[in-house]
This record gives sequence, C-alpha cells and structure tokens, in this order.
Amino acid sequence: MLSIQYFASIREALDRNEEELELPRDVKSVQALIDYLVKANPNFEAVLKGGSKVLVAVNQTVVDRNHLLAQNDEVAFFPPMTGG
Amino acid sequence: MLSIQYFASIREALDRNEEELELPRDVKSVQALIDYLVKANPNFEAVLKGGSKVLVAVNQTVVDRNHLLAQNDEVAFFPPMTGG
Amino acid sequence: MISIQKQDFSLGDEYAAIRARAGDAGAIITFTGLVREMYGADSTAGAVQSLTLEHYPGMTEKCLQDIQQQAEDRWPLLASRIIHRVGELYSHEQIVFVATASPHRQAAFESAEFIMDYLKSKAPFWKKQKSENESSWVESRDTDKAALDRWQKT
Amino acid sequence: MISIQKQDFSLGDEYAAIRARAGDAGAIITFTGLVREMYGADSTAGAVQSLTLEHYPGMTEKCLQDIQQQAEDRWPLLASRIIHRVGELYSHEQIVFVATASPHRQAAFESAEFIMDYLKSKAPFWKKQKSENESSWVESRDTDKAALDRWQKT
Repeated sequence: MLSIQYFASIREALDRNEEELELPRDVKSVQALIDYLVKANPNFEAVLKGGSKVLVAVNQTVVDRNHLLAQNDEVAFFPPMTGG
Repeated sequence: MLSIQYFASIREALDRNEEELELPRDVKSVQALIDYLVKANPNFEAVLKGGSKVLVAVNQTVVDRNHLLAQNDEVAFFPPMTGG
Repeated sequence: MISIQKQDFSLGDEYAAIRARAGDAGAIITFTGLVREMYGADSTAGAVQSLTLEHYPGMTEKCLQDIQQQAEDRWPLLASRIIHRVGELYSHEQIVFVATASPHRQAAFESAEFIMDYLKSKAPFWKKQKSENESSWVESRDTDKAALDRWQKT
Repeated sequence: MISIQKQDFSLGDEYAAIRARAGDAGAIITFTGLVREMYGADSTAGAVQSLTLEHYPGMTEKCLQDIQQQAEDRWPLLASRIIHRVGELYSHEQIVFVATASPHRQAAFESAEFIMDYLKSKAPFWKKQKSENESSWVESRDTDKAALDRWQKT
C-alpha cells in the first residue's frame, strides 16, 4: 500500500490529511500518481498541478516529478516550506 | 600639561604607566614627541620606534605620526589591540 | 541535538547546556527567532495575532538532523543545537533556536547562519498567520531562497 | 548599552533584557567569546592557564559606543548590547558578549559579526596569556584585520 499525506495549504484545499492506496501497475512515477489522483478527484487538479508551488516528498525526501515509485512508499504533497 | 599613558607590552617594556610633561615649543607633532621622549630616555628607542607595532592615540582617538599636538592633549602609546 | 516541540524553551538553560558540551570552545552563537506583530504588515490583514506552525512528523526530524550534519561536516563545530516549536504561537513568542559552538568565531557565525537559511527553506514547516481580519498561509519568500543559494559550493 | 567589567555576566539575564527592550524583533543573536585552553597551542608554552585583559579606561568606552553607533547606522537594529570583561580570566570563562536584535535575521547576524570584528581590532583591550612555562602578550592576528577589512564600504 502506498501512503499519501497532504500538508498545510494543500491539506486544507483538498480537505484531506492522508490516504492509502494500492498502486496501479501503470502508475510508475510521481507525475503518473498526480495524474491518477486528479483523474479520480477532478477537484484536485487546480491544487496538485500548481507546478513549483507543490513539492513532493517520497519517503521523506523531496523528489522531482520523474521519481519512480515503489509499493509501500510514503508520498507527501506540500507547499514550499516557511519555517524558522 | 600634556599627559602620556602607556599600555600593555609598551607599559611593561618602558616600566612606566603614565607621566605628565610641559610640551616644548618645538614639539609640534606626534613624531616630534616620540623623538623628544627617545632623546630624554634612550632606552625608549627600541620600544617607541617599533613602527606599526606602536599605535598612538591623542585624546582617545588613534592618529598617525603627523598629527599635531596641543597643550593638555591626552596621548597614549600601545600595541595593536587584541580584545574580544 | 535537535528538538521539535510545542513548549517554550529557556535560552539561558540551552546556552548553559551547549557550553557544558562544547569543551574548549572560543565562540558560542545563539540565534532566536520570534513571532513578529508586523509579519504581514504589507498585507491589509492588520497586525498578526498568532502564527500556527504545522510540520511533517518524521521528515522534519530527518531534515534537521541532516542540516546539522552538513554544518558539522563543513565547519569545525564542537556542539550545535536546533529547537523548532510547532502549534499556535503568539506575538513575541520564541519560534526557533539555533546555537553553535566552535573554536573560532567565524565558523560559529557562518554555521549558525547556514543552519537558519537551510531550516527556513528546506525543513518541512509551514506557518499560517491569523490576523484581525483573516487567516492565511505565509508564502515562501525569494529572499529566503537567495539566502540559501549563497551556501552552494561552486 | 555597553559595559566594561571585571565580573562575569549571565547570558540568560542579558538575553531577557535585550528581548524586553527590542520591541517587535524577529531575530536576536548572541555571541559569547570564551577563554580557550589552547589559545597558545602553536607556541611551546603549553596550555594557557589564564588571560589577563588590560584596557584603556575612557577610550575603551568611547570605542565601544562608537562601534555600536556604527552598527545602528548600518543595520535596522532594535537593540544591541556589548559586554567586555577585564582582569584575569581562566579557561572556559566568558570574556565578551555581543547581542543584536532586529526585525530580520540577516541584519542581526551581520551586525553582531561586524561589532565583534571591530571590537577585536579597534577597541583598546590587550590580552596577556599565562601558560605553564611563560607569560606573554598575545600578538594581533592578520586574520582579525582581514575580518575587519570586509566591512569597508567601497
């Protein structure tokens, strides 16, 4: 099972904290996962396709859209950090 | 009366903390004062003519050797600072 | 040593602890970040009443440890400390603390600044500010990205 | 606010005082300089047992006030503080303290570093170190002069 977490403005905009899903065979990359999620939830499109305003971490490391996913990966979507 | 103070390694080398003296008419600059002091105390030469190793302050501001002196000035000789 | 916590911290206690751990340090820097009233002064939202800090548990700890490690690899540090608070914080409260101890002052200054710059743009924390009139997520700033860029080795 | 004093100081108390004075600060830096055992490690004198700090009463106060003023003219500081101890100090004792409070972290970092660099090379303090085998005046260092030069406006 892939686990997905959403943080900050993205969590609020999607009204969703986290979810788990079985990774479909043809969803191999982060970009494919985004496309898959948007297809399942059309209202996600404006939020998750925000380009540089949306960062993706896989297993707690920020990655680019070409990063390949494995079963049991921990994926997270969040806006640019504003700590400190 | 001109007051002269000596600090740190210069104070120790000259074995003198401070002194007061009436400024002779022909002693107009810091350099002239150094020459005058060395003439009066030949053992001062090696210490006060140490070039960049000897700083001079007049009225608590570091000055160069051409600085002109006035009666009642407060003159100080000391090595480069090493605080902090 | 790193901490992510809701509760406040005592700078005096943290300094005493790092001083005790730092051995023959010649310089100890502390940086404390505080909640400003005027955080959103350029908006029309009015003075900020509070900031709420959200984080990504797990990844945040990993990032702070990584930043600390990078600082220790780059400068001769004898000890360092990072504390970042989460939850709702009010004006003038302490948000973040970084301390570095080194034999030499320049290493202590640079490493503390490096840690802060990384932490601002690379650690998964997000600030939401609540003002009189509205509540909004703080936008990341280009100046923070620029601050980070100067540490890139060429 | 500046102090030249024989007695030690409490970083916790000093931080609390500057924080109270600093109004809407976003960043407070503290720098503390400590007596190192290995100060004269490159000499054959052995570990340093103590440092004796001599100063020029009157001129020292004037210099520290001037350095503080220059920092306040150059950066948007809300408060700053300098303490420098004099007399005989032993290994691991605190020698010097600089704190700066500003709306922004970079101003706080830069101004604290500026004050320290000036203080090292421009304020009339002199260190004499006592080791197992000898007692000698500390020589000024070229690296401190170089540190100062980077603040020259071009």
